Amino acid sequence: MIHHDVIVVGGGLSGLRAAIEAKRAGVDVAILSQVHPGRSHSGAAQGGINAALGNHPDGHDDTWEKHAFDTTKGGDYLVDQDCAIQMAKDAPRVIYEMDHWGCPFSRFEDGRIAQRPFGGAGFPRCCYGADKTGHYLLHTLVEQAYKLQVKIYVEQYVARLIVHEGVCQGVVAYDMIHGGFEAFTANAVIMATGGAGRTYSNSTNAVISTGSGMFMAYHAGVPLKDMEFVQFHPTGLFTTYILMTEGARGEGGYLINGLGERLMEKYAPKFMELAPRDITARSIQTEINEGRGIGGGGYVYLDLRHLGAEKILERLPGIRDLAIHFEGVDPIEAPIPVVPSQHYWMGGIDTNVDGATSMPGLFAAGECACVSVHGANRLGGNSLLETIVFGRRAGAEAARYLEGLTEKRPNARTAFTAAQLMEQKVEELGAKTGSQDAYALRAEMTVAMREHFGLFRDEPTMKAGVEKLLSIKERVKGIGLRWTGSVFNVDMIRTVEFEGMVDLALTVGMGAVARQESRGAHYRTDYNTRDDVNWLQHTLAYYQPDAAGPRLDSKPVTLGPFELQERKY
Amino acid sequence: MKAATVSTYRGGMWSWLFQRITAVLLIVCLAIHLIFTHILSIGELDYINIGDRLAHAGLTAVDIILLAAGIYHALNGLRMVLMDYWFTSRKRALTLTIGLWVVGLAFMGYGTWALWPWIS
Amino acid sequence: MSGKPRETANVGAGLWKATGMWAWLLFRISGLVLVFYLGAHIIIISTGQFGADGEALNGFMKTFDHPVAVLLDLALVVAVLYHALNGVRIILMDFGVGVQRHKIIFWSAMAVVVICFAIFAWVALTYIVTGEGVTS
Amino acid sequence: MPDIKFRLKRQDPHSKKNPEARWEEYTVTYDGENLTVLEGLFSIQEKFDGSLSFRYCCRASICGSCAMYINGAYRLACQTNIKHLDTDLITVSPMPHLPLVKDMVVDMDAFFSKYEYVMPWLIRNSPDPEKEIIQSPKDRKKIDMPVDCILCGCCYSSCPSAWGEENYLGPAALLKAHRFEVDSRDEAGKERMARWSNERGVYRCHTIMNCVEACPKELNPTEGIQWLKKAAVRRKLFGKAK
Repeated sequence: MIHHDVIVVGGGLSGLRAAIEAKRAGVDVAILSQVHPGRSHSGAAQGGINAALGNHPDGHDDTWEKHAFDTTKGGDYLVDQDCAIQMAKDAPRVIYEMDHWGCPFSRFEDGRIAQRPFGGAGFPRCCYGADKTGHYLLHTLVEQAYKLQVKIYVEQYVARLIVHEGVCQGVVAYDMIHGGFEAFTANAVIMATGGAGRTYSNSTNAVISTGSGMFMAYHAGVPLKDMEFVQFHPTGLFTTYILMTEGARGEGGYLINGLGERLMEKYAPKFMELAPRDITARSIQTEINEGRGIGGGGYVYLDLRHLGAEKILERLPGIRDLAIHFEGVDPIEAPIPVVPSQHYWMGGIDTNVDGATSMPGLFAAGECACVSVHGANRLGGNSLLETIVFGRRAGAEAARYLEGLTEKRPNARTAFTAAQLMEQKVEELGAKTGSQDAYALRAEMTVAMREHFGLFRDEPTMKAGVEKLLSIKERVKGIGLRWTGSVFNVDMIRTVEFEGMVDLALTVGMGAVARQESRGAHYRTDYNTRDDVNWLQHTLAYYQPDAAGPRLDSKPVTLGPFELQERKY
Repeated sequence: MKAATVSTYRGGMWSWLFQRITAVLLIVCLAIHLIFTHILSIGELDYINIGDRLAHAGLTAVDIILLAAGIYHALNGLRMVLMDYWFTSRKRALTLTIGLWVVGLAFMGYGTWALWPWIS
Repeated sequence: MSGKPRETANVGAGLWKATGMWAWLLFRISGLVLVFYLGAHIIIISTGQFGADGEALNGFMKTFDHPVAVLLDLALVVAVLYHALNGVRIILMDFGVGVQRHKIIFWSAMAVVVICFAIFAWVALTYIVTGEGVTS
Repeated sequence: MPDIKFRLKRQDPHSKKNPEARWEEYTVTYDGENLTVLEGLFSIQEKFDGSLSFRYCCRASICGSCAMYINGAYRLACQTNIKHLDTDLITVSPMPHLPLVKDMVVDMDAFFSKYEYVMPWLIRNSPDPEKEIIQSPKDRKKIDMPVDCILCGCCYSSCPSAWGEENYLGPAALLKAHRFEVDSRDEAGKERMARWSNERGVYRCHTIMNCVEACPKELNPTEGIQWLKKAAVRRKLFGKAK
């Protein structure tokens, strides 16, 4: 049994930022990560990070109010406006801080941080480092974590929370290198495990983005918020769904349909390719569905050729590499075939503006949390910002929480039992012969999610989807392990995480069926308008151990200075 | 994590730099040495012949430089090789360095002694 | 570096094609050979100090005129030339020249090795065939 | 539907029954167009052998998890499309010269200790400005190459000087040192230099260039190391900071 004051689960941007903040507050903090922090999925972010710095020649009038407004409007007013304002206010400060820590942002001629236009934003306010912003930010934070000597447990798969009398007191983790489960006790746990993109078969996310933090908290009784809002990125590579950054369009790339037209002319004449992601993705999908894909096929082109080799090599070298490696297309010479792909999880663990959840001792930040700054649709460049702003706030809040704590000794017996329970569970899984094929089921689920809860939704399709998910959940009981070895058991991890992913899928499915309106990323062909009278509210999903699906509840949206209006771009 | 376990070395720039400087000296001097002994007087190498050449102050200087630079370059190079395979820890490397300096100085003294009768 | 034009998407040349590694391996071997030669050279020349008027040294020198010895000498010349010119390449890289194009520089250096060796070989072979030096 | 044969080097040192290294072959069917080595490994793990272990994460060649030795070269499994290998026999083994954990998983602890040892973070003595630290595009260009390093470990595994844990900090760690020393915002004095300017650091680099061959991101660690060597001379002999 290992004890730390604060344990951060996940070593991505938000986890690292939270750990750094807690460490700077003088708290004993440790990071548990399934991969080395430098390998986290945050590193795959490309385009940039929003902050109203006003460095761009066209952006001198930019302010945090405008940033908050764009965020709120982009999120189709499901945004808690106080949180969005807090994020926009904090943004410049955290960006400057990253710069002081050595983040290699690209620069304007005058030596200031470069900014580019991004989707749904009234000003060019997206700070970037070529097209590898996530990678640069991530490595900068890893370096700071090393500098501050934050204790990092690498390759620990966290499998469950330790909850004692309703208070979170640590986690149980599987040590992938040495084998075996270990209880890590703590007075505060910060979840920063990222999204659940892998519940979809057409995801841009990393293979480890399974939403493990979400389902751990969910199983422990913490509600998940707004799970039906799943973002589809307009441009993933056609065959592999690997992300082609919005920055490519921010730099001036075109979306071309099968007729050779810039397809966004019809859907967002003012913002063109830089409309918010939900609108752009639906536009592309509409073109494809109506037979105007390239050659009538299932994709459209992202055309960068007119930008010229120099600009592509300077601003979008990573995009070019990915297109060459994974699609065999050099964007300097040919357009890139792209298709909308699952990209981001607007929903997540319900937290307040400081990352605190309804469970004492449990905090969450980043994509696995839902502070509700993204509402129904996230704007490009806000996710990196969210991780850093709310990672920082969660770290500070956890340190504050520790100060106010009277009883600082986690219950050893509960922790021990939790670890034992996990061992038992794996033993049971291993003992089963496995009447069901876990991987076939997984494939079935991801395809069902894609087909039934994609860009366009309607009642019959979704209900059929929920039926499928329920049947999968039933069959999950029959899966077993193929290998029971102790060291680096990929099979065990993938099986355990799959069980949780099914529950997450159900929260998406049932939440989507319930919400009878179209808002942001949740677009229903049978209720194709926004219904502010009945549905301007967050969905909360509670885990029910003895029922298949979640119990749904609602929570009002915090409104603020920005008046509700129709979204037009 | 455990950077503390990475053992520390100090210095190395000078030996690296001198290896380069002696290399340049060797290339120049060795070219002269080889041309005079193996192209201009191939088949005529004997005690008298060597003495004739060493009577020129310039060629004497070349040979003395060759001796010094050669020994430094050779032994430092040998040290580099050995440090990769056996003398890996800092302690062993230090022993090796001292040992090679003793060997090198001995050879330098011996070599100068051997050339001395021709020169004088 | 991603801006570099690329023929295929197949990154990774494979170590068996790693010119630099073979160059370095030969560099080490030739270096070791030369270290031993230097020791031997000093000792042989020092025999000039033994016996009257360098009898011992002259005895050695006679054996070195044997064709086989001359051929061995040529091998030594190869080692010296290789070590010298690869060394030039390495020093150039220390100055930052050719870190990107080290292979081209390596093969150019090898061309110089071949030319210099040809001169030595021509002199030596003439000596072996005619039994005396070309210059005398 | 062409078949592709995977030849994998398997070893589980912890196994009581069979701790020895062995080669195992699997046949994977694919559509003839798109199959990366990583996807191949996944399908083997899913369909044939649940005990296969390998690292994976982003599958878009940015995280550096899946560096392996594939068909005689260091490659990222996710980045290697089988059709570019021009063969239907794919031989995969873990990165050589590193301690093995299991199958394709190697122990990277030493690698990261050495990375930490060179103090890979920005060191500043002057107080931070209110806004960003001004850096000209020209100065930014100097760190273009080293900041793209994904710490996959290919260079470290390929470098003959680093074969042997005690020997050498390795190309990746030194490239990191270079990345900060060359950064115009960095104000480190001797403290970082003492870590790399020694015979476990830059002077152990014999410009073998294997790291350049191995790097899946086509970086040039040697360039960085050579820059450091020159910087050391500049600082010691001429007292210049950069």
